[in-house]
Amino acid sequence: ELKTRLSCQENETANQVAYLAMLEKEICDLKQRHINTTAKVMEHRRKFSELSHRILRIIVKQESTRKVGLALTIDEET
Amino acid sequence: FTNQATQVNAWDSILLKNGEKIVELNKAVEKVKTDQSAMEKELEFIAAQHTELEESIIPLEQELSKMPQQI
Amino acid sequence: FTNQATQVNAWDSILLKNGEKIVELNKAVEKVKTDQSAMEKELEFIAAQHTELEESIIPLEQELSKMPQQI
Repeated sequence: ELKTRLSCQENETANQVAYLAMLEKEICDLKQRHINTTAKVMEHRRKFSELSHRILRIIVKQESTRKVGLALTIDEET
Repeated sequence: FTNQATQVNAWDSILLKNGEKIVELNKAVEKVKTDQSAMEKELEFIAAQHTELEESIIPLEQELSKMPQQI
Repeated sequence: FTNQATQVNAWDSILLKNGEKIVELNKAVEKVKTDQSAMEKELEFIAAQHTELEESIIPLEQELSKMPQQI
């Protein structure tokens, strides 16, 4: 009876070892995915600041253009 | 013999406990995987939004680049 | 008997290693979870910033759509 239990335990241990190895690999994959995600986030931050900068340039330019436009209208009226 | 039986019982209890811990660990890993996938989707969404935003900025820039020459 | 003792020791060491592995993997999962939470916050931040930026170009687009009529 002890022998049967021992062989059962042996099987279970082998299963656990295999399962743990699988989990370890999955965690390793997750770490890699996280690294990739972090890189993408960095890229988004860069892209975001580029877009903000471009929008700011548009706002500044539009603002000055609008003022010129207004001045001209008044000029034309008088 | 009794000693051996005690030993086998002890192992049983260790195996059982480890088994439970592995099940829990597996659940945690599955949860992390699901969350990771959700974040990856979100990142794709953000990338799409950026492209969209950029596409709407380009005509504005083009229009404005013409302006000073018109005045 | 010596052989059996060696067997018992080997067995014990495997069980011990498994236990250690479980602890190690648990820590690794916790670390991944922490990293993930930080990333989620970052994504929320990016999304909020994005909405703000998107809203800032709406008046620009409206203004520019009026311009050709002014000239």
